[in-house]
Amino acid sequence: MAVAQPTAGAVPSQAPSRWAKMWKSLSIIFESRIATVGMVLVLFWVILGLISLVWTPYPPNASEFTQNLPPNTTNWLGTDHLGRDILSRLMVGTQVILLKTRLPWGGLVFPIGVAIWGVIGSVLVGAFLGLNAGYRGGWWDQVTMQFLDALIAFPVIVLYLVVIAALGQGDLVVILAITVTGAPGVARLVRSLALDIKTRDYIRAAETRGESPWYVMFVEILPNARGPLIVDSMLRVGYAIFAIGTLGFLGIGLPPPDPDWGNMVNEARKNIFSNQWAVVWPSVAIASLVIGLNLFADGLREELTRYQK
Amino acid sequence: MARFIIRSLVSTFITLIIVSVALFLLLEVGSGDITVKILGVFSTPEQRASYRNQLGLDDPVYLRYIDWLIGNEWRAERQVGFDLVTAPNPQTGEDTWWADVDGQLIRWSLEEGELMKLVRQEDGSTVASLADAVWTTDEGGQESFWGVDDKNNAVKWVRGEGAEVWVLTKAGLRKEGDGPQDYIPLRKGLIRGDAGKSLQYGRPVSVTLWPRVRNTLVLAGVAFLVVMPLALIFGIIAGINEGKPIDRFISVTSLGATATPEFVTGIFLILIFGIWLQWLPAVAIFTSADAIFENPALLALPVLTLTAVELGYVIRMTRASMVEVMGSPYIRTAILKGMPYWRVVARHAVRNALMAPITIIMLHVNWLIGGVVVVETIFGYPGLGKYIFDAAIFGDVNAVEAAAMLTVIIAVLTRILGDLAYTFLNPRIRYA
Amino acid sequence: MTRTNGKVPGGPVLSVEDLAVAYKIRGGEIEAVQDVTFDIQRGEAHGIVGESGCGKSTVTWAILNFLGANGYVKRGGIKFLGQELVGRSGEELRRLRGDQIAMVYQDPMQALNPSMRLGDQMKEVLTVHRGLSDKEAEKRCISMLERVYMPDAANVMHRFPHQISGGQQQRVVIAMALLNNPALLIMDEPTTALDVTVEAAVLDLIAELRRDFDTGILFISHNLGVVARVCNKVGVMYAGEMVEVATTEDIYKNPQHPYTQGLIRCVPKLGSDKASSMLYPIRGRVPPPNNRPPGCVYGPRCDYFQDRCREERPELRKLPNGVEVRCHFAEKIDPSKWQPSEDILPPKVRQNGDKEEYIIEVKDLKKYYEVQGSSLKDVFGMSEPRYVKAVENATFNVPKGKTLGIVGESGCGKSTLIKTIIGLEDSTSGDAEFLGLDITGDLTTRTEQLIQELQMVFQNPDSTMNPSYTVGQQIGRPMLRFGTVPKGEVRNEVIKLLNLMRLGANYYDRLPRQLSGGEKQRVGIARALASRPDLVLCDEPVSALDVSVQAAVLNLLLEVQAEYGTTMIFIAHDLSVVRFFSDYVAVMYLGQIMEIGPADAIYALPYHPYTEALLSAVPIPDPSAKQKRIRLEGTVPSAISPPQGCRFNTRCPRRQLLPDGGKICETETPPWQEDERGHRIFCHIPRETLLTFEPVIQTKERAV
Amino acid sequence: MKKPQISEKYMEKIHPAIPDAYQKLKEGRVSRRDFMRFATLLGLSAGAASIAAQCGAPAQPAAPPAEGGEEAAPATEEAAAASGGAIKRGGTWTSSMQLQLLDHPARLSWVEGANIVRQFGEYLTETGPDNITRPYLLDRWEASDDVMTWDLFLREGILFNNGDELTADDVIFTFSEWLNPDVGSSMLGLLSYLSGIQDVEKVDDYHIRLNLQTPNIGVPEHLFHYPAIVLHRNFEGDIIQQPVGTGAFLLEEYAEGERAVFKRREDYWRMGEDGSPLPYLDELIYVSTDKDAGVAALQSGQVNSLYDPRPSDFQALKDVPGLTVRPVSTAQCLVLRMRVDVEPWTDVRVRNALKMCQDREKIMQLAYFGEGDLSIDAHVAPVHPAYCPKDIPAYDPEGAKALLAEAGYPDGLTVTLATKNDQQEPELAQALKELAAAGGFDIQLDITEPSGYWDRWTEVDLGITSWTHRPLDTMVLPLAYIQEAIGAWNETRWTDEEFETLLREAEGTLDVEARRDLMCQIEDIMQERGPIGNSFWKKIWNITSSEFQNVQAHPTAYDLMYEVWKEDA
Repeated sequence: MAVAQPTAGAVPSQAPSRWAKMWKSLSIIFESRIATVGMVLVLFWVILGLISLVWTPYPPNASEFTQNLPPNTTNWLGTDHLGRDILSRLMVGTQVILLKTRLPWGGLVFPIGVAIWGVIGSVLVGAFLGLNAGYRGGWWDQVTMQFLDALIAFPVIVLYLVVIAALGQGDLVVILAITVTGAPGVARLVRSLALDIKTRDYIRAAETRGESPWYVMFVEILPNARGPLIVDSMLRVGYAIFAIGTLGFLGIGLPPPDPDWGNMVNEARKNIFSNQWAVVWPSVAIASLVIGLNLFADGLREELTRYQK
Repeated sequence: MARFIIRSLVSTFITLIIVSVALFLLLEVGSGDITVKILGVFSTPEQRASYRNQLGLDDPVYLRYIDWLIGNEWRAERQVGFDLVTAPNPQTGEDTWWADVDGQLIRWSLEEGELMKLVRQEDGSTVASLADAVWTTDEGGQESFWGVDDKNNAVKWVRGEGAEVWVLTKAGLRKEGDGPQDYIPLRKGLIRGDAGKSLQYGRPVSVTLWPRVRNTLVLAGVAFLVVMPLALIFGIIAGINEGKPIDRFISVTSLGATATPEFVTGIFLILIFGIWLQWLPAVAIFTSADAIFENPALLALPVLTLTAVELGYVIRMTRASMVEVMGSPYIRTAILKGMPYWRVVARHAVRNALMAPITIIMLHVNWLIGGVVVVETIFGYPGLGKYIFDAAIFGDVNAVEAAAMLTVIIAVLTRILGDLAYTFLNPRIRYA
Repeated sequence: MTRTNGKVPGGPVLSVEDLAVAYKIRGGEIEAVQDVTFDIQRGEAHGIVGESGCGKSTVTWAILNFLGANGYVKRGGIKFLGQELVGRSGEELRRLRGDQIAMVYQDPMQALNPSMRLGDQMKEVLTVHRGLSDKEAEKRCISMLERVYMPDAANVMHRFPHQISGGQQQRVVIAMALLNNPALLIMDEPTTALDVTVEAAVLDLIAELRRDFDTGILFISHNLGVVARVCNKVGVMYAGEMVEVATTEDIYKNPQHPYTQGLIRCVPKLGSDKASSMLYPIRGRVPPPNNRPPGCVYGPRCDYFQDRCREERPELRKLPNGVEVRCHFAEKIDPSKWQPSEDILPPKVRQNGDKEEYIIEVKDLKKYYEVQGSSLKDVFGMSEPRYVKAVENATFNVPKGKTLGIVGESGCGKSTLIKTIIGLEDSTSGDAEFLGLDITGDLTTRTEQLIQELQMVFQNPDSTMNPSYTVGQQIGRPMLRFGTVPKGEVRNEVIKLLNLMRLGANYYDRLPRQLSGGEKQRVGIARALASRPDLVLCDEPVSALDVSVQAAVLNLLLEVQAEYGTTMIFIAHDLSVVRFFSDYVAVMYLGQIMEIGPADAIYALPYHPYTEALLSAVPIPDPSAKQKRIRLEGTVPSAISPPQGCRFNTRCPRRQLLPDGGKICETETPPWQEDERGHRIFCHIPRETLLTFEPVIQTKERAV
Repeated sequence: MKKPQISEKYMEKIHPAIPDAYQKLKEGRVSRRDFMRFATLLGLSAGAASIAAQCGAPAQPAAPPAEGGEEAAPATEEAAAASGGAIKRGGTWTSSMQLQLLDHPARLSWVEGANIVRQFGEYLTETGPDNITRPYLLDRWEASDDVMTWDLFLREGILFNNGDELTADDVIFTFSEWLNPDVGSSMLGLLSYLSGIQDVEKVDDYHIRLNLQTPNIGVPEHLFHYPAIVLHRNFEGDIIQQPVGTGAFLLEEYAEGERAVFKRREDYWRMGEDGSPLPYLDELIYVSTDKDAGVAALQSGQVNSLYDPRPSDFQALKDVPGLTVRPVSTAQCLVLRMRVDVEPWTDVRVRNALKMCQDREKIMQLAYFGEGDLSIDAHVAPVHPAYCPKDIPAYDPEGAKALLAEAGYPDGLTVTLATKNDQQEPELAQALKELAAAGGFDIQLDITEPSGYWDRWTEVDLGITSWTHRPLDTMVLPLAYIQEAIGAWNETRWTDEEFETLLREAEGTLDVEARRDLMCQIEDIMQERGPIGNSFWKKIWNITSSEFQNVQAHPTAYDLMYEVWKEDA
């Protein structure tokens, strides 16, 4: 039988390279001005944090300067109530949130920060629960959702407090707390996505191939939930940073000696009468990073929905 | 609709059970040896073990959970053989436990091997006398007696074998002979309002908790009343002007407000209005129990702080919903029916646009409570949030449990309200 | 009930001239519609047909000046009753909308406000535009609802949209549009979302209203048959341009534009089958608005393409016979001399041997679903369980290499039936065997081999492929999973299949979003074939496709069947397609097979009364055909408590033929009446009586 | 002002040692402060002692070892000057202080509670902000020469707020509560020289005699220990239910965790400068907030004072207009303690090397904003009466290095320093870490929650432990540095025979000068071979709105409110 090329389908047959593909998926970010602004904000802090791994203007914990200096040429952002350089502390403060996790054993350090691990945790747990609830439905769904409802009923901060009251402080506890508080939201999202996606014909196709439920959930459904999931994760990292800041402010966040933005605000607020800058900078840091992630997520979401249309 | 509501009630009930189990496991079981917290770090293992027995901590977990949730005098009554009742302590008004023996309220104590009977008088004092022969002999030939001691426990004494126990007096631990062999610390259980004693304040949790709950309800309620209309109005305005400057302005401002943590907003509000300008009270100093009613200005900054954060969130929700609704076919229908714009917005769009946010807003009461914890801490506002925070920091397990349970109940109740509002707004459910 | 609006009669209600609509997008703008010109007279129904993406709807939005924030009328004019609409103020337009110009939409459920009572939604049209009091408005609304044959009209006023059926919703929308007796009624695919019998009733209503109200109607549809039934004039749109405007008669009998001709050749005629007729798809696809070819937009797909077509854009011109057409060579084209080019040539249908070896045998198959009620008892699980009887006693066989078509309206259980067969659901009772193997259980009870033998092709091209994986991965997966092809060979095998689907090897690495609907559907077919199944179940594989693509996919399926001798079960709601494609046909209603037999027997006397009603409802793209008008009353009963006796008895238009007005239909299950060819009818009315009916459709060529 | 005269005879009558001390004062061998302390210790009423001191002292007392004395003096003078002016009555004083459960005053274990009870109850004696103890409800006391018998003479005519007069019965009831193990008062341990209530003898209605089992010089101080409020004889165990006391205010409301409200009492026994009964203020309100909120409230003027401000609070408040900061030196410190039974701290050279790494000035600056008094490496503070002034050791990292090398660690030493993140320990630890690096110590920090540290404070090898203020040197050293205390509070396991002998001697020595001689040796031993480093003594601050006059800063953060008055704003 003669095979004819449909004219409209005549596209250069050169398969795009992996890099080109990656660039293409990244380019979606630059399509949106909002997402670009957001990414720049986030990258700003990531880069600052990376720099701080090898260099900071001054040692972050060393009280080398006069206390409570306003911004000046030596200390660009001023000094805090113990005469420490605020810029250095801010830079290092990025690390625990975004770049490293301190394990309680022998001062071991693990790459990637507490906020991100927490979100990864909630995405893993939430995706697992949400996929099962959404795809399997019935009994699975009832039990899972009931359980998640119970978790959601906890005011988040209260849940943090309970977890921390029970387990004490530490990077891992904060990660656990973020995971526990974030998982129900992710699960609900993934569940609703799974409920939608599972009505698609390609799921029927997989089922009629006799694929196992695990295959259907993780290979067929999950990849198609990634768009909203990535957007949601961005927002969640924002929440997590917000929450870590709040915990730090309450004095039950990430343990010392690394500076913690929330704790910096807490310590500086007592001296706010004489030195507002020391409160302003970490506040701006938290807010800008959270705003950055929000904008990034918003822009990404807009682009993704546009893309789907 | 009935089905919807009943489902939601049943689900709420199950939720509360799960939450209570989780709380109990986390705090009572998960948080390590509570006796260390009570007896202090200088206590010895022997003292802790004795005290664990007195607190009933050696019982299986499920039994402790039941005791904690619904009380245990019914369990103790089977051992003691009399009804167990409470009567107030004439001085403190706190409940004390007694056995009701033919109308007489009685406790026992073992002194020098002799069982003494303490009969409660009208005025609350007790008269001691030697108890009659009450020992019963079990199969092992052991003579024992179950009764109520003077520390609100149902206890088992064994004749001639007074145990050596470490008793926690207000003065600290003291070793006593003549102690009981087994304890059931009597309590009514959480659902009957007995949350145990606060380890921090030493008073029953229920006594210290309620004024705090009232204060928080006032704070959160006022914040809610401020946030809701404003947020819905701004959200709707932004939503119907999608993409226009006013939308950009509202969206950016609300994003900024949402992304700025409560503690930052709060601190600067304190600095500006409380300390620099001195227009408003910087922190919530309750010089009397009804301070918020006598001086409502105390609420101003906490409410403003809560508003700033919550407002942004709800505006964003409402806006998104409004945008979606405004793009829906039935709005197109309404416009193409030639309805004036404001009629379209007011009659066709708003109601549908509020459906989604209202449920989410009600779910968001959790966040509000979370925000309340922070706000109350910043402003020193004596409410539930600060109560939980202080209790958690102190390790006041009983208080954390009760207060956390209460927040969950509040959250769940608002969720039901949200469901009801949704039902009301959505005829698809109302007439299903 | 006629009323004039004090407007000068005579002139066109609507006059669109050289309309061009553009949408601003990032980095430029797109002209979605160019140079559209047509007039609508009072009492005239002017249809616009065309495939999706042709700009039909954009024209309607332009008329209503509802183009969104980024759309605008770039050129041309729209005159309504002689007045220019373009450039009018929002307030002036608002006064016209809903009053002088009304609109009916594709999906009535979406178009009605879910949280407002229907009465309120209707009344406001009167109170706002006419300043009527609430009471008067209510009265008018009720009478208008009665006018559109809405049962229980006064009550409906107090209901919410979700409380009435789709057909009733559309009646409400139509009533609402007519309340102010508009001069122009715009209908955008008003029946597309409706079942065929409901559609027929609504179309009847529209035709009737057009006569009675003397309204000019602009009727948009992709379905040539629907347009033929309603309109007296038709414009054909292609790629944002009006390529032909003519009377309905002319369009169908004497199409002038190659595109119109192509469209008509794509559609199977009701009653034609694969053995006796052929479908000729139009090659290629509609170009996207930002990538239209220079010159004639249809050029790349046209069989008569010449250099001039590339260089010069044809104008819409009036031919001597009054037909307006946008083609340089309209006069020179004789459609009767048309020969298909090789790339669209349909396969020869090979007649598989007459040996009737059944590949699948189903007997008394039942599928019930348990449902939860909404009463208190139900919530606590204390009431008797209730069931949706989705499939009741289905019995049929399919011979190897043949196709069984299943038709029926939505909710008739046809999808459940094939889901049960393929194992997505287990059956409640009955027997089903595939090559002697039991298939009553669901997939978990089946062996790999059995699973591999049964595959499925799905309806929606947009959801048939997983957006996350490439074409190659998705076609290759069944091969890997069932090990039908050694790992190293998979790529080659996939490319072979792609070639069979007339897709090149370069499709291997494409993602679904880079494919058109037809291409996706082909990939879906390739994936179903990848495990080399003996039985392929096709669930409405072409119903979401444009007609030109539909023809190509149908041809492809025929080719596959010819190539592999695959047996197929083919579900569709389009009776023409089923008739064309199938060897055997089953007609289902409310979970029950009503009639089954060889395809030609179903479409000829004797009919089951339901089949008869279905056939009489089919819109036929032939204005000259005479079609019997049988309309079903009421709505489909609930499958939870289907009527006793014959399930069709509540709506059967023929039961009066039986004694006692068909009392027996309510009490006794009908018998199967079977003839020697295996044509079975599930009806109390004797076959002999059924044979005395008139054929439903009579065309010049044949009677159906 | 005419100098009042007091005869030496009168002094002799009180205690034979007083004239001797007075002589020393006149010769300038003791400071006025030391004399006051000594004289009142032996029963001379504070007023009389103060008069005597004014008579006897040369123009300026010999330089007191601590700045605290100097700063305290102007404060009192300022108060005195102000009191000469127009005292205003009325007004409300509000303070931020955390309030916990309060029932039996004798059982108090937290100063906040004592600050509540002190407003409506009183003590037999009073140790003033100047660290001098004077009779209070007592008219005077007399101690026998062997300090085995103490006669307490009660002031007559003092009324409880329920109208009853204060008599020996009330005092004896109070003693019986202290000595009853069931009550669980910390007084029981303090009064270890009384075997039971039988040792408390009522001589007449206003005369109580204490028959000590062992000699003790600290009785007057002990009677001002914060749980030692004098109770009414009918007291039943809950002071909130039964707020009966002799004090100048009446308890209106007490809610733990919330607030306490007091109103002035009309018939209080002490008279103000204007001749009417004290107090001057109408109302006291304590609001239970945490410190951070308290700071903000003080900054904004919502409260007038803040209980025991932390150094960071002091930093935040010191420049706020409208607030007066009154610092006071204390014997609170953060002890760098080394366990001498664990390597490498068994080697005195290693211990001394680490001590040499203390740049005390810098540590005090970093950990305490310089708001303290530099210390030697001994647990004896300049505010202690018998403190023997010594030079502050210099920072000597090179010396430390050499010493380490000598001890067998030429390449330095890695050690783990444990402490809690409570007061200023983390800052101190951080500062020490950096300073000691130059001396060859690589210090790893192990900082935990307070409870985490208190779980193991006696067990860690190297740690920083916070020690509270005790008015007498002889009250703290036996707690932590003798053989007997091993297993209890001897966290370092350090014992030294010579040290212990000297300490025992000091405990039985009344004469301050003699005790100072002993202390000189004790301090030397601790510096030379002791187990602790100690960089500075903390100061604390009383921070109160400036319109309040006559405010006294007390080293244990007691709120003494009776004579405070408020200027018109």
